[in-house]
Amino acid sequence: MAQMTMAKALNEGLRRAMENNPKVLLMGEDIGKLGGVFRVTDGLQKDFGEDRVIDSPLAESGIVGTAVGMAIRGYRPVCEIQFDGFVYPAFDQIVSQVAKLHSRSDGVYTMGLVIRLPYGGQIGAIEHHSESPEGYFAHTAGLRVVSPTTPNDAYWMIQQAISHDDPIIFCEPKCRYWEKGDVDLDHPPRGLFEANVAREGRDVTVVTYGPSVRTALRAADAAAAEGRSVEVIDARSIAPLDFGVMVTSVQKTGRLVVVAEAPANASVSAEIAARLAEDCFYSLSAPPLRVTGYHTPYPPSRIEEEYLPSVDRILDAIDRVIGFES
Amino acid sequence: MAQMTMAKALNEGLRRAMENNPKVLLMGEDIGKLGGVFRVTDGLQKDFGEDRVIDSPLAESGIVGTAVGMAIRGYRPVCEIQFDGFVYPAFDQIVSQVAKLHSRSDGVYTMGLVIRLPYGGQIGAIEHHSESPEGYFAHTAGLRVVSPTTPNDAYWMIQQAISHDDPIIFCEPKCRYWEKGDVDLDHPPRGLFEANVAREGRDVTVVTYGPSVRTALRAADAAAAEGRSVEVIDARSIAPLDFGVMVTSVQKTGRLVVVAEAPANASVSAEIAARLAEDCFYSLSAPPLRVTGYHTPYPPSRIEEEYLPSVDRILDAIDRVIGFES
Amino acid sequence: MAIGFELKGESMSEIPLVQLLTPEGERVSHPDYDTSLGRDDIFAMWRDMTIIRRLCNEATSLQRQGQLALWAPLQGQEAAQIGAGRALAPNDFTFPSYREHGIAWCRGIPPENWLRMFRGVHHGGWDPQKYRHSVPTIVIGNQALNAVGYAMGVQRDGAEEATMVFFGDGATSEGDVNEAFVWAGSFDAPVVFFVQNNQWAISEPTIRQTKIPLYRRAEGFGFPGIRVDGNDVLAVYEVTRRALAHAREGGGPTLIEAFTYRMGAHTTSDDPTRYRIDAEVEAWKHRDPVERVKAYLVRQHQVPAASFDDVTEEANTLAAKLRDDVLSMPNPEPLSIFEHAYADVHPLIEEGKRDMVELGIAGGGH
Amino acid sequence: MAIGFELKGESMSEIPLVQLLTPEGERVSHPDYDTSLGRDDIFAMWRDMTIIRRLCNEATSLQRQGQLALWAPLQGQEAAQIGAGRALAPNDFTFPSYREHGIAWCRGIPPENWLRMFRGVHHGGWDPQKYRHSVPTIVIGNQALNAVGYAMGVQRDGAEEATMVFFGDGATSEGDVNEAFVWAGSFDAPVVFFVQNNQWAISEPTIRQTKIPLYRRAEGFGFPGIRVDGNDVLAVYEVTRRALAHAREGGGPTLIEAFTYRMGAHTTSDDPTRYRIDAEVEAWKHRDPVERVKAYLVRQHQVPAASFDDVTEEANTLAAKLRDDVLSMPNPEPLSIFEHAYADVHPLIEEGKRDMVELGIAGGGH
Ligand SMILES: Cc1ncc(C[n+]2csc(CCOP(=O)(O)OP(=O)(O)O)c2C)c(N)n1
Ligand SMILES: Cc1ncc(C[n+]2csc(CCOP(=O)(O)OP(=O)(O)O)c2C)c(N)n1
Ligand SMILES: [Mg+2]
Ligand SMILES: [Mg+2]
Repeated sequence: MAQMTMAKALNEGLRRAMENNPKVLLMGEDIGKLGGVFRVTDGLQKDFGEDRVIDSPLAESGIVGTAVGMAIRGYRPVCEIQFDGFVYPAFDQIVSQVAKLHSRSDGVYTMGLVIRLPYGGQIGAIEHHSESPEGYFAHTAGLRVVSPTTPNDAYWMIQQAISHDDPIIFCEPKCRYWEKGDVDLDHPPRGLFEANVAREGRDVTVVTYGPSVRTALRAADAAAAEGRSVEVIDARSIAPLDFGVMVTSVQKTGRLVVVAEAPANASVSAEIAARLAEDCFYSLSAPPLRVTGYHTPYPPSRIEEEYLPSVDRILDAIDRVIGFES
Repeated sequence: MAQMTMAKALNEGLRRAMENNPKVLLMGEDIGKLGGVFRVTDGLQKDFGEDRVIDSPLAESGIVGTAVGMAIRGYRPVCEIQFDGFVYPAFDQIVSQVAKLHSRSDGVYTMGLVIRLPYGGQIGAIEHHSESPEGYFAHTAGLRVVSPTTPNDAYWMIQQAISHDDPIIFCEPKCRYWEKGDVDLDHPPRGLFEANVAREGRDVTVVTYGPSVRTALRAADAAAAEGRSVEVIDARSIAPLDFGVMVTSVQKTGRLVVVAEAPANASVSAEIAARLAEDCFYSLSAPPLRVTGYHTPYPPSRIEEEYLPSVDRILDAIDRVIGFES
Repeated sequence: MAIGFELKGESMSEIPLVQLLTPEGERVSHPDYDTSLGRDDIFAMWRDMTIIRRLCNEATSLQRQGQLALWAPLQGQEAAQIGAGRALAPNDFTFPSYREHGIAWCRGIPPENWLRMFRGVHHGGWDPQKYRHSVPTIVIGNQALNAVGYAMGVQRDGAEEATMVFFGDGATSEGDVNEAFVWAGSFDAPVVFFVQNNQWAISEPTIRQTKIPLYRRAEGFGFPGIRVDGNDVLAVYEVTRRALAHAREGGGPTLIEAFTYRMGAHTTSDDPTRYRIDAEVEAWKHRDPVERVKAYLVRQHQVPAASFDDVTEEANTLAAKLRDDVLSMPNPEPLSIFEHAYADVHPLIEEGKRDMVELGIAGGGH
Repeated sequence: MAIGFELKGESMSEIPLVQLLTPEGERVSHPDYDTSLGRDDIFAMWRDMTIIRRLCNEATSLQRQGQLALWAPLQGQEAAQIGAGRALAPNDFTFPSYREHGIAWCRGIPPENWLRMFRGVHHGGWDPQKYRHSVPTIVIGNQALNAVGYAMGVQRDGAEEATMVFFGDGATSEGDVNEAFVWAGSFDAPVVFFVQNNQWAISEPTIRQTKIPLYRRAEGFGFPGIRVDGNDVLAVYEVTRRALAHAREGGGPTLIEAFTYRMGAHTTSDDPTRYRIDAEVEAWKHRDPVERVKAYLVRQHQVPAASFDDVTEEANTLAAKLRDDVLSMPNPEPLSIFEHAYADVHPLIEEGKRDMVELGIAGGGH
């Protein structure tokens, strides 16, 4: 067991992956000497050299597009996109090549690349630095999307993602980079695509992931003070979703609140609600509710708190699913 | 009333919009002399000149990115993206500029541009020519997404979209370009963002849009032969969705099947199911089901029929929502 | 050589273009390039060009007969593709777009494999690692970055291999292609960019993409560009060979502009009469890439008519076989939709398969 | 002039660079460019530079004190921005990235408006049509295409206006910037691309983006590029003025590379000691853009010390006002989140507003 921040846990996880497999390469803007703007790659270029930790020119399609070629050549590139809002220039390569080349080549090409994406809000940043693009990738067949929320998950999930043969969008909740936690350096907590019951409860199931998990846990604390027992599920894998864990929970509680920072429309939270409405139709005693960012561009940071799912908004939804009658 | 194909109706709608407003410009690949690969812009360059019907260099970010600048200058650009699968190079401009500049400029910039997107399958095409990217845009706050399914809708909706002040992704179900229908040249059938009950029914509500509307109507015919009365709703506006019409229908039928070509995960069909599960919770006597393309890259055309929502698959879902008991 | 194609401010005749064989089949000298190829080599290239032209025609007629969904003919570009394809070393890796049937031929890929995509039974069609020729890329320009990444992998392996990527004049406007130039320049990647400037991107003339010759694009990214007569197989071969060797030896990237012409339609769906005049096509007929080699072989090397006839015969046989192969090409199994969507198990894939089986769709063709 | 920055195969001294005023403040002649500016004009530019430097410092300290979320300093780039900004005609339209405080100053935008984005109260900060200066663009390179589109609109209006777009050396690697070059070349758009090559894109030196001088990128797209000493306000002014006039007169685009240096951190979040050495920064101090003008004004025009002092005073006053403005800047109303998301009514916006009001969030600040 070691205590470290999530940023450091990712750093250690990357280091271990690079030690274990010489084909693992890192690519991205400012990941070398600077160690990335969040220092997640700190020291790695020094130790593994410029050929394995590649400071790229400033173009995201270039980063992902060349990573695809390296994957074809047998490498395992891990791309860093500096912030969520800068992944869109790479969208075409991700959707048209990364997601489809394994299939187009009849399985000959292994697109085992990882695209690391610091995402989500709550850090008081300027525009384009707080977005939640995971829904775009979850919707894209051929991709997988995961998001750790603790240092331990971060340490293990990055390694699991790198050794996985499918392309993975690795969404890092940047608001949690600096939070410390225990990391078990010997045993992974669970499989990469398994959800985690972050807190057990009886009355309501809150399903969430990434930056909202902390908020949901705080809301569960507050609800407990009012005598309400809230189960919080950290999806961990955003695509595919681990519905087994969620169905079990909703069958128990009969009530569902889905929480995410991304706007609700045609989103991952919509998927969770729709699927559980289908799979738990007779277990649900209230409509599944969603608490998400509003359907607007991410606002200036001085009002991001009002935009994001807050403890209050989650508690309100919990009240509503519990109080639902008519 | 005039009889014409949807392609021709779009052509006439564009012509009328250009006649009514000298600020309307068309931009895209091969839209001039060739008239577009679907001939939707046929003859327009000849009549309106090269300054208003602009054959662009071959780059989609360029098309949309320059259209943004033209909109800032006060023009009303209508961009043609040649096929659905080629919109992704423009994704960044669409998400980061088109969707956000009205807001970023405090409403000073009018982003009244239209991006025409022939989309969907059923035409036996090679890869990237049959995709359904509408979900990406529906998820993006700041955009609107519409899709006509008849020549009359096409004729009117393209004009309504061009005169609307928000950016609109105009999804044209290319499998229906060559189908003829009546066009009322004097009166629009309804508002741009209003759903249409394409067929009335009592037992089940099928909500769909774009290329699947025809399939759903065929399924409704087949179901009628078996004594089942299926209401088919053509959403027309994919974002925002006109839930009023849908809720009324589901309250009547108590059963919902959502049909779309796009894979279900984190999609527009997920949104429809999730929202109606919430808004019609006590009206629903069966779980909302979705019939969509599978969660794979769009397959080679020789097996696209097996991939897409077919009459059989829709009938199966109708059977299931009607037969639902346990 | 004057090609009669006017670029803003400079006529073609002023633009340096490597040519070793005139349209009339005269061997001409060039200050920087000579050819080491003998009669047999040149005859072999004529054979290649003759065969791919014949196969391409067969594909066009298969499309007309409803056996293919689409076909993208290469007529006019045989010398560009055979010259480039024959310059490759076996270990070099190539990234095509969708029209590089001649490269596929040089890489040894069975012709019926090229047609699988156009018949709609597959998005790829061959084993890209086995033939060292990547699957087709339809999204214009994407493969340029993939190729540079591959070349950077080669660099890291310390291997003496070159990577070559093919795209069209239209593609040079895409951001991806220009980013590929940035990367190649920045990392001295062992890659050769081979642009077939066939004068058209569907209906748009090259001048819509650039007002100056395309090969000059490279200068601004810090590596050499060169224009070669794309209808001269000898020149294309020599220019490409040198660029590939340069790449293998660590000299970095080169952009080769093969100045050629798309004699046919963009694809079988296209109607070129809407945007170009017959006279232009006629003018280019006089620069036919296959005829000039034949003229040269006859005049210079006294190759007898029978040798040519044998190849024509061979080409017909191959075309007949191609037709048979296409006609007997089975539709994919419906369940194959799920096969390689992911490398590892995925719940939505399992669900889709179950759905298909339960619905009774899976199991039969259609 | 030797700047001691080695590019592959060519040292800076061999690269043509327009300079009219040496780092020591000596007026030097240039075969193509002269200056018509007199003492008052030049003094006015020194004043501009002094003020924006002072305001920029104030912003940095406001950030340190927690009053701004972030700040992107322009230190070192004053001449590039004032030279360019003062060359503009009132009707020209400009597209900035996020560091063009000097251009905003020249366009008459109140300094507190520049800081709204950095305080986190707005994503824009001013009326872009009123000041003819677009809102900031953070996604690197996007605005280049927007500017070209705007310029094409100007063309269609038959107006004699130029469009100028600003971006950094790093931005030149993005596909969008290169597509903007394609469009500008293809349509002869009346646009001036102004790249401030400040040697760094956060931690990456320019050589990671290109091994040859950036201004040469333009050649390959068919329009002129020129490198100017970006720390020489006279040279920047003249070069920009000519390029803008060229654009207005229908001459098409120009790429101006202002060769300069980012003296400070990339932003207040950055730690440049991780990637660059002090000696480099020291070397550039000797080429300070503000000092050389002062030296020139003193030596050549005998401007008295009091005149300089007056401006320093004025700058301090403006800085104090900026501080006051920032400190009294209110947080936006929560409901403003919904205000301009769409131009027309949208059900999800109405729903969001209702939600916020019901939850009791709307109405108060926080
Ligand atoms: C990103 C993208 N946009 C548009 C298309 C549609 N399209 C297919 S081929 C083509 C023209 C390509 O021209 P060029 O690059 O010159 O190649 P050529 O077909 O002449 O060989 C276009 C526009 C596409 N396939 N991909
Ligand atoms: C598309 C995109 N990718 C990454 C970033 C993060 N980023 C912000 S500034 C910057 C460096 C820009 O360098 P340059 O273009 O030279 O401009 P400078 O900051 O030096 O003025 C980066 C990588 C971004 N804003 N947008
Ligand atoms: Mg071409
Ligand atoms: Mg810079």
